[in-house]
Parts: sequence; C-alpha cells; structure tokens
Amino acid sequence: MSALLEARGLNKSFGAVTAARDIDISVAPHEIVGIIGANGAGKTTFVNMVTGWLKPTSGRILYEGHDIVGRTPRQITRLGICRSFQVAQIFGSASVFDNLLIALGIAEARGLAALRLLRRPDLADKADALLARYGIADYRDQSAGTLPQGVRKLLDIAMAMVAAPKVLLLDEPTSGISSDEKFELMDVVMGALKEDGVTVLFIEHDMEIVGRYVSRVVAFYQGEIICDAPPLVALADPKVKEFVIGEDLHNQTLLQGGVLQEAPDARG
Amino acid sequence: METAITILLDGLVFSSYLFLVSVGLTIIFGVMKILNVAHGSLYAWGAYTSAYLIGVWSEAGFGDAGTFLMIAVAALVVGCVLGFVLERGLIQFMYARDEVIVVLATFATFLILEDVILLVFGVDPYFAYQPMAYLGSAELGGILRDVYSLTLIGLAAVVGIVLWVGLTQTRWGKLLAAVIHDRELSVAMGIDVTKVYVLTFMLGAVLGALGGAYVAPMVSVAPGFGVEVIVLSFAVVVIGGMGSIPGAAIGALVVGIARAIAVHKLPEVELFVVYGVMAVVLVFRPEGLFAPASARKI
Amino acid sequence: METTRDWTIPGVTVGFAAVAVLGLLFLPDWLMNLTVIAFARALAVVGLMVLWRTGLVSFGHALYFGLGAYTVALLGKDDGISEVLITLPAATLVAATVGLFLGFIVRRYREIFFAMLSLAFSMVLYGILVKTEALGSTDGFNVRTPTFLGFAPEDAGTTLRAIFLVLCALCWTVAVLVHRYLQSTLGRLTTAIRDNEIRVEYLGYSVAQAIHGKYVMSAALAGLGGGILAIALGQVDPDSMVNWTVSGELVFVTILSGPGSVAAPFIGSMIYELIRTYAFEWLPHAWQLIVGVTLLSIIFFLPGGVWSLLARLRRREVE
Amino acid sequence: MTTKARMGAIGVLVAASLIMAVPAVAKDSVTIAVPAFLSGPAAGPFGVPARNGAEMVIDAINAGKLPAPYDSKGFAGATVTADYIDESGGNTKQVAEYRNLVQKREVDAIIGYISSGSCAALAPVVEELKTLTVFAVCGTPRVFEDGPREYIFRTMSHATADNVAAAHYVKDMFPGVKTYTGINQNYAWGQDSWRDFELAMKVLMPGAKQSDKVQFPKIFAGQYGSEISALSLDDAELVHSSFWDGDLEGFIFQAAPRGLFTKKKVIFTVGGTAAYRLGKKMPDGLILGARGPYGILVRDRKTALNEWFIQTYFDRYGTYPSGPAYQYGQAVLATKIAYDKAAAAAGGFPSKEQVIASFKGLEFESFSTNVKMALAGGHQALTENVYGLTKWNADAAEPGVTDVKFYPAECIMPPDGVTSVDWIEKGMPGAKC
Repeated sequence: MSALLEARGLNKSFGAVTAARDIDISVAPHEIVGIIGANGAGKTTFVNMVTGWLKPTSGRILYEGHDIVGRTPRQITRLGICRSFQVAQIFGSASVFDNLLIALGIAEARGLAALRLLRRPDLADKADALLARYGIADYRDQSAGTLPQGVRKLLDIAMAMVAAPKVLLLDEPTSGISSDEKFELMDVVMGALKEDGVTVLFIEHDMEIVGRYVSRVVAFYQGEIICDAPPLVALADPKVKEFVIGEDLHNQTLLQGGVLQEAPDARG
Repeated sequence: METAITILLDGLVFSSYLFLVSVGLTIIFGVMKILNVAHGSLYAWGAYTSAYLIGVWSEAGFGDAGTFLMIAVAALVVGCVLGFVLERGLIQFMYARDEVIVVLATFATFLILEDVILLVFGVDPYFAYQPMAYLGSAELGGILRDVYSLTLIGLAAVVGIVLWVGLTQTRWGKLLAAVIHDRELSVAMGIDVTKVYVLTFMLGAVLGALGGAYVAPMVSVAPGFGVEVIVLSFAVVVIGGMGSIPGAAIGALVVGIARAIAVHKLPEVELFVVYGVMAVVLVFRPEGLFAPASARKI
Repeated sequence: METTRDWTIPGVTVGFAAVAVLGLLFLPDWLMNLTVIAFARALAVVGLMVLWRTGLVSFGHALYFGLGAYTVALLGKDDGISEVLITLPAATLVAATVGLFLGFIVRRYREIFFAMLSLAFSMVLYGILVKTEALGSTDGFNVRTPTFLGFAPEDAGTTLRAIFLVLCALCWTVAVLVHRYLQSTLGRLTTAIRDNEIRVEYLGYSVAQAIHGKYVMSAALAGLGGGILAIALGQVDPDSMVNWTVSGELVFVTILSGPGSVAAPFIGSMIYELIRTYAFEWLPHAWQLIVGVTLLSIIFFLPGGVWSLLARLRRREVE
Repeated sequence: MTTKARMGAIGVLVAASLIMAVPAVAKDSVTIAVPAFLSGPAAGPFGVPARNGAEMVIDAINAGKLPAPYDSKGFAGATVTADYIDESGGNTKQVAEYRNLVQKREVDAIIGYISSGSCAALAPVVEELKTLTVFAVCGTPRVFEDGPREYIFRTMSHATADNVAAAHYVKDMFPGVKTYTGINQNYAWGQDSWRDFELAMKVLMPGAKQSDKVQFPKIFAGQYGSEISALSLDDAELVHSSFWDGDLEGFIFQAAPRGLFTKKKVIFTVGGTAAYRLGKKMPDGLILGARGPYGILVRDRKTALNEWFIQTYFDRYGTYPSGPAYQYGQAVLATKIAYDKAAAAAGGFPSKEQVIASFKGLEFESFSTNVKMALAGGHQALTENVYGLTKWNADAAEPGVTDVKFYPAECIMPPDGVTSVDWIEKGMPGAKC
C-alpha cells in the first residue's frame, strides 16, 4: 500500500507537557479517517503539525513521499493538504459569494496572476458551483459575519476545498451544530468530498458521526495513538471505551484546548 | 577623571529627565495599548501650571521652600483632572475602536490642547526660577552645578522604584498584570477593568504632568513646549521596548549617557544620538530592548 | 456587495478631466495652488488608504513623503536636474526602494506596533535631515523650478498651470491603476487580511508578502506625492516634510476621506486643505484647535469618512 | 455617483473661485501682511514685540501721529490695513502661506519675518510672485548673495554685522582673550553666525585660538545641562552665542546658577530681547548685542523719534521696546517713506514698480539710527551695530548696559557685491572703523 500521508515518530512537547508522543500513522489515498480522543488528547496538535502550524519536536511527516516538516501552512496548502477549522475561519466582512471568490482568486494567484480581476464570469461560475454543492446558495449575498453556525462551517469547508486538495483535514466539523442539523451537514460535506475523491481526516467527538462516515478510526489518548482500526473494532476496544468515549461523554460540552481555538475567526 | 564624572552626571541628569517624561507614556501604552500623543500636552500643562503656581506662591511671599509643594500640586491636579477628563470624556468611547484610531483621537486632542494652552496662558513664556534659586549650586567634579537638576536624578529614581514595586509587589500591580495579559478574562474574573483603565490613564497623566512641572523651573515655559517631548519620549519608549518600565529606564539611560558623551567628546554628532541609537535598536531589535510586545504570529 | 455597475473609472476620468479644464479656465492661482497641494497629499493618502483597508495605519509615511520631496530637491540642487520626467520617477523609486527594505521588518507587525514602528523609522530620517548641514538642517533648501519635457515655463503662473496639468494626469493614472488593483485578487487581499489572516495563509497566500507589496506601493505613492509637493512649493525642510506631524496629517486626511473609493482621498484632501487655509486665515491663534475638533468629529460621527457621507446621500436619492 | 461627487466638488471649487475673483478695491487703502511668530517658543521674546512694534507704528501712520518729518497720513495717503499672521510651522508652510497672502488675499506688501529660515526659503518665491516684501529681522546674508532680488528689501544689516561687531568689541574690551568657543543653534542662523564670528576673530585677533568643542544643539532643544558642563570644562575664556527665542532665556536660566557667566565672558549677539524680560535675573557682565542699535542698547539715545518710540511703546504695552519692536517698526517706516517718495515723484498713488524704484537706495533717519539702503543694488540696508555689558541698575530697578560701543555700518558690513565670507577671509578690506 502506498501511503499518501504518513507520520513517523512524531513528537511534540510544549515545555513539560507532551502533546504528541511517537505518533505513527499512514493514510492511503481516498481513505476517510476519523480521529477521536478526549480533550487534550493531541488531536488538534496532530492536525496543526500536519498543516504546518506547529513544528514537531521530532519526527517526520511524509506527503507523497516527501518530508513536509518545517514548511509553512501556506506551502503545505499549495502542496495539496487543506484544512477546516473548529472555529470557522472566514472573511467576516465579505459576502459568502465573495469569500469563495477570494479563495478562488488566491488558488490561481501565482505571480502576476494575483493581479487578475476577481470579478470574472469564470470565477463567478466556479463560486456558484461551490455554493450549490455545499448547499449554501441561499446565503450567497449575505455577509459572512452574520451567518448561522452551520453555514459558517460549510463555508469554511468549501473554502478549504477551493484549492482542490488531495488531503483534507476537518477539525470538528460538527462542533457547535445542533444534533438535528449535524447529519444533514455531514451528508452535504461528505457527499461533496466523495465526488472529488479527497482523502479525509476528521476530528470528531460524536461517535454516531464517526460510526457513520469513516472507514477507519484513530484514537488518541495523552498524545499517543491507542487504537487504529476500523470503526466497529475501534469503538468496541476497551481502552477506547475507557479513555475516549467514557471521558468524552462527560466533557463533550467543555471547550477543547488547542492553539487554533484561540485564534480569532475575525479580527476582534 | 573630572570629565568622566561630569559626563556621568550630565548623562544621569538628562536620562532622569527622559525617564520622567517617557515613563507615563510607556505605562499607558503597556496597559491600554494606546500611544497617547496628548502626552506632550500633559507635559506642557504640567509645566505651565507649575510655573504659574510657583509665581503665585512667590508673589504671595510664602518662601521658596514651598514652591516644591506647588510642583507636586501642579502635577497631581493637572494629571488627575486632565487624565480623568480625557479618559472619561474621550478614550472610554474608543475601546471598541481600532487602537490606531485611538492614537488619532489623542493626536486631535494634542492639537486642541496646544491651542487651549495658548488661549489660557498666552504666548509669553513663564519663568519659575525660585526652586532652582532656593537649592543653590554645589561644586562637583570640578565644575559648579545647580542642585536642582541633580535632584532630578533622585526624583527619577524614586518614581522608577515606586512604580516598579507597585507593579510587581502589590495587589493592584497584579490586577494590572492580569488586565494587560487578558482583558476579557479579567472581566470574567470580576476585575473592574474600567476602573483599572481610568486609574492607569490618570497615573500616566500625572507622570507626564510631573515631568513638565519639575522641568518648568529650569527652562522658559513657552508655547510649543510639548512638541519636542513627544518625539523624545517616544524614542525612549521605542528603544526600551514599548510598554516596559525597565525598558524606559534603560532607554533613557542609554540615550542620556550617549548624548552626554557626544556633547563632551564629539559635539558634531550630538543631535543624531537619539535617532542613531533608535535606528540601531530598530534594525537589530525592532521590538525594543525590553519587549513585552510581540509581533503578531501567523 | 452590490453587483451594480462600477462607475469609478468613468467617474474619475470625467472628474479629473473636468477639474483640469475648469481649473485652467476658472481657478485663481491661489485655489489652483491649493488644489495642487491637496492632490499631492492625496496621492500619498491613496497608498495609506490601501494599507488602512488592510487594517494597517502607518504613522510614519512622512518618511516616504519626505524622501520623495528631498529626492526631487536634491536632484535639482546646484543646477542639477529639474526635468519632472526624471525627478518624479526618481522620487517614487527612491521611496519604493526604501519601502522595500523596511517592509521586511514592518510586515511582521500589526495594529499599534505597525503604526509605532513606522513612526520610529520616519523619525530616524528626520534626525538625519535635521543634522545634515549640507541639506540645510532645519532650514531645508529651495527646489529648482521644474521643466516639463524640456519646456521651461517663463513665469510662476505658467509653471503652476503646468504642474497642475501634470498632476491631474498623474492623479487620474494613479486612481485608475489603484482602482484596478483593488479589483484584483491581490487588491481584495486588503479587507480579507484585515478580516482573517489565518484563512488567507491556509488558502495558500503569504500574508506577509501581500502586506509587503501594499507597503511598497504606499511608499511609492507617498514618495510621488512628496516629490510633487516639493516642486509645487519650491522648498523642502524636515519639519514640513518629514516630521511626525506630517505623518499625522496624512493619516488625518485618510480618515477624513474614508476607505470607500480611490476618489475619496482627492475630495478629502481638498476639504482638509480648505479647512486648514480658512482656519489659519480666520483664527491664526486657534487653527490647530479647529483641525483637532474636525478630526475628533470625523472619528466619532463619520467613521467612514466624507465618502460615506456621499454614499449615504446617493442611497437616499435612489430610495 | 462618482461623477456626481466629483462634479459637486468642482461646483464648490468654481463657486469659491468666483467669490474670490471679485476685483480688488481701489487704492484708498493699502493691505499689508505682517508675519511674525505668534505661536511657538519664539512668540514671546520675538513675535509679540515685533507685532506690537509694527502695530504701533502702523496705527501712528494711519493717524498721522508719527513725529516729523513722517507725520503725513498713511502710505502715500492710503490707510494701511495690516493682517498679522503666524510665522511658525516650518519654512515650507511659510512658502505655502506666502502664496496664499499674495494670490488669495492679494496683499500689496508683506513686511516682516523673523527667522532666517523663512527668508532664505521665501526669497525665490518672492521673486516668482513679484510682490513687494520687506524683511524686517531675519539675518542671513544668503538672501542677496544667492541671486539678484528685485522685490525684496531688508531694512537692517544682516548677521555678518552682528558677528564682526562682536569680534571688534572683544578686541576692544578683552584683548587678552586666548581661546574662544561657541554655542549656536544647528541651522542657518547659528551656523552662519558662528562662521562669521570665527572668521572675524581670525582677522582681528589672530593670536586667539578656537576651541575644538563648539556646540550646535538643535533649535528649541530646551535643556542645555550637558552643553553647559562642556563649556565649563573647556579652557576657552570666551563663549559666543547667537541664541534667541526661548532657547536664549532657558540657557541663561540654566547657566547662571552653574557659574558659567562668572567664569567666562559670554557674548549674546541677540541677547537684547532677554534684558527686559528677565529683569533682575539677567546676570551682570554679559556682552550684549541686539542685532544693531535697538532696544536696551539705545535706551539713552535722545532723538525725537527714539523718545517717541520708547514712550509710546511703554504707554501702550507696559514695557520698554526690545529689538524686534524697533526692527519691525523700522521696516514699516521704510515702506511708508518709499510709498510717500514714490507718490511725490509720480504725482499720484504710486504703482508697485514706482514704490520699488523709490525704495532702492533710500536713506532715512529711523527711530534709533540712520538707515542707508546701500547694498545689493539698494535692497540691503546698512545700519550700525552696538555692544555693551549688562549691568543691573539698582537705582532705577531696571536692567541697564555699560561700556556701550557703536560700530559704524561701513566697519562691519561687506561692501556691495562681495559676499560676507570672502570679505572677512580677505581681512575685511575697505572697512572704515
């Protein structure tokens, strides 16, 4: 099996706190991997390392066989690894349509192409197509800062997908979404992602979602992977039951620690 | 040797002056992230009020020792009143706005206060030589010095130490640290941030006014008095690290001593010292020598 | 975002053409002079406006303004070059080059730190100029009367008119180009960066680079504006060209104009110059007070600047 | 929309221009502008007395109350309306304001300017805008050395006279001086003053040496602690300073308690303005100049004009007139005489060109001295200079001067067509002392 994304012996510590310990993981093309774990288990740290936000203390991250440790988020995005955020990262003062337009503009912006007009029919068509695909066409001209949570999340994911990545990391796509809406949202997202054949890793607390959409579960506990198996096997694992699901039920409502969570979604 | 002592004393006097005029600026900046351009006006108001009160006091024939009281009164009254009025009347409405817009508002305030000074005190300079005459002169390092300017060193030291102890050792200082660190969290913890801000602004204003009030007897207090100070204090704050009190002290010392050396050894470069030091610091440490403020990360 | 037709380019084209023609026909010298000063400053303000849209306010653009002015003045010193075709591009280039270097430092900073760092850099130039006796220290020195493509006007009136026309053409060019820039991806990476830098990075564009580009652009425009002002006034000195109060003035006009359109700085700058002139004439003792009160009023009651007022009027007309 | 906004703006401009385009009133009045520092540190010591001097003389001229022979009303019969404007804010601002004065307010003449910086910057603009401009105080010789001037007149000697006379006074009074140093502001005024003094000392007292630590602090620096220390430690017995405005007074305040004035001889070429203002705080024994025979140095000159000037000024402003009051008054008086003379020659109200023609080479008795517009093609005045030593007059409880020495203009000013530096360097040929 040739891995698309592979982590080898990944370690990360913040002073005395170890957020990742000897992480080894290998993801094949088109896999859909669910990452679970209690708060502070190291899930977001892992995503942050893969996308270049954090630099691992030691270890390697291979993407298509090349080590990407030390690259910036921007470079990694350009390589084809994109991500969504637990707190949706959108352009609050622009309309939903413009958010996508900007994302599309940046995707084509190499050198002087960054000076191409943004309001072009071809870009507009692409933006409208994205709007339709993610089911948010109704909000097209609404200012992104005023959107309901679910739409923000969708917009966030849609923007991540603009660059047509090979790997997409979703950080808690359903957090903050009411339980009756979340399946609807996930159906839209996963449907859209499948069409593109993207490899997906997503962090999720909700075991129902995990059980329904993923082909493989990786469970984190205190910075280590304690289980890496198909969903049914993983969710039945006693360690997972004790350290992930058990604790998580108590803690689900609490905020999850991590760097990105502190990053504001708009300048405040 | 004589020259060395003289340079040291000259440098210390000038450093003390720089520290006094810039420490208020750096405190307000450190806590509230406001570059208070009106600081120069506070300085000028302090100086005018002090010179005026000293004049009134002396004319009433109360004896020159009491003029020091007038200096303190001028600093406190101007700092508290103007500080309170500015914070409550202007700055408090701007916390939700961009920090730079707040700077502009203080710039506007500076423009207004400059002309108000003219309207209140007129264009004629004020002289308040009494405190200086009272303390007389003393010979130090082979030349005569006026004792008054030497007391500047003591005053700066006292102000510096009091502030340092107050900010690191007292409950109030810790509250301040909490507010600086995270305003929202402080509110959640039940700290009265509004009060902290008002008091901080008033403290900074009193310090600015004190600088002017204490310098007034040494100079002719004339229109445009505050303009030069904005630039000087700003340079000191940049060199030391914006918002840091030890930084302001070090910045003042570096500039003050360097300038004294220049005046004695190489008068041609004297003017360039402040800016030269600043340029060097900026190139190697744009955040200043003591930098609590960091670049925004991405 | 309204999808109505964008009238900016035809608007500024007709506008500047009208100003040029009507100006030549009707404007008395003093008002033409005032327009020249206002437009020269407006060029710098256009650059500051682009930075402002990005969420950055520079309190040190007098650095570039002064560099432009002194470049023009120095080229002409001792019977040197007076040809605007050389001096103005040189002014722009010098400012842009310095901006390019300093950009590597300032692009790491935001908000108040950006503002203060810019200010600090401008003060270094101020310090150098004040100290340099060869450049007249605080006095500065005279600037040569310009020639235009070899044409050397005989008298003051013709020179003024020539400058006025060149300036109108330059302003039009700058307005059109900057407007076009703002419609591009890079141009849209102004408010987008202000909104969310993280998203921009994760979309694959370097925020630092985008800011750097805008910074250089604003430096170039400030240099051009300063160069023109030096030619128009025939004199440069550190206090009028490089001091922090000059930077403050530029920011003031930026706020007064509002970020709404590339045309705004030209109108805002004109208003500022008129306020200043009349305040100085009517209340020589209190003109700063008037300027200060105006600034505060704008900050409190018209945060979108004069342009927002015009926009509001238009909306009322439509309704 | 944009178009509409632009058109609106243009409408405003056009309307404004039409209002301003109303033709000037016929000549029963003359409008002049009088720039002087009204704000900033130079306002109190210079700007205010300057303004007062001009105001008093203008009012007297309008009322026909100047002493004879100047008791005719107005400028060539026309009432003088004066606008007093602020000179502060930097040279470039002055240039912009000057354009406004000429083009917008359409003044007939501009009389004033204190700072050398203003004058050097304005000189080319004056020529460009072709408006009669009388520089009242500013001292830089560069105004007429940089090129021929048609529209500019200066009614007092320039800075060279101050500093050459200072060197003469040192030679006359303190021939034993071995070394000398200076503290001057770091701009044209201070630099030129020091240069002229130093060159003149080389000629007049070749045995005396110059210190290598001459100080040039920035104008309006305010604090001089280190400089005073450096001067105190310097071996030089004599200190030259062209300080003026608030700097002068601040320097005296800071240096007096430190014994600088008892240890050294200090020359203040523009010290006259401080005498009345500091009163008893003015140390005794300073070598005092007032840029010519003005203020405290001519307090005892008993001419009708001078007595009128002192008395009227004292009655009106409650203090004795200092140098700038005299110098502005003198500039206004010179302009009146030029207008009157031109009117007499033309047999009616004179044109600008006629006024200028009669201004050239004018010789007249001013309030405290005689003025000869003899240099630079009749545009630059020759006036004598004077120095003395400060001495508090305990009897009258007012400041005074002793050992006053006058130096005729021909002794201290270069002849026509020779630049100051050339003239002094060549040993001041042709000087008649």
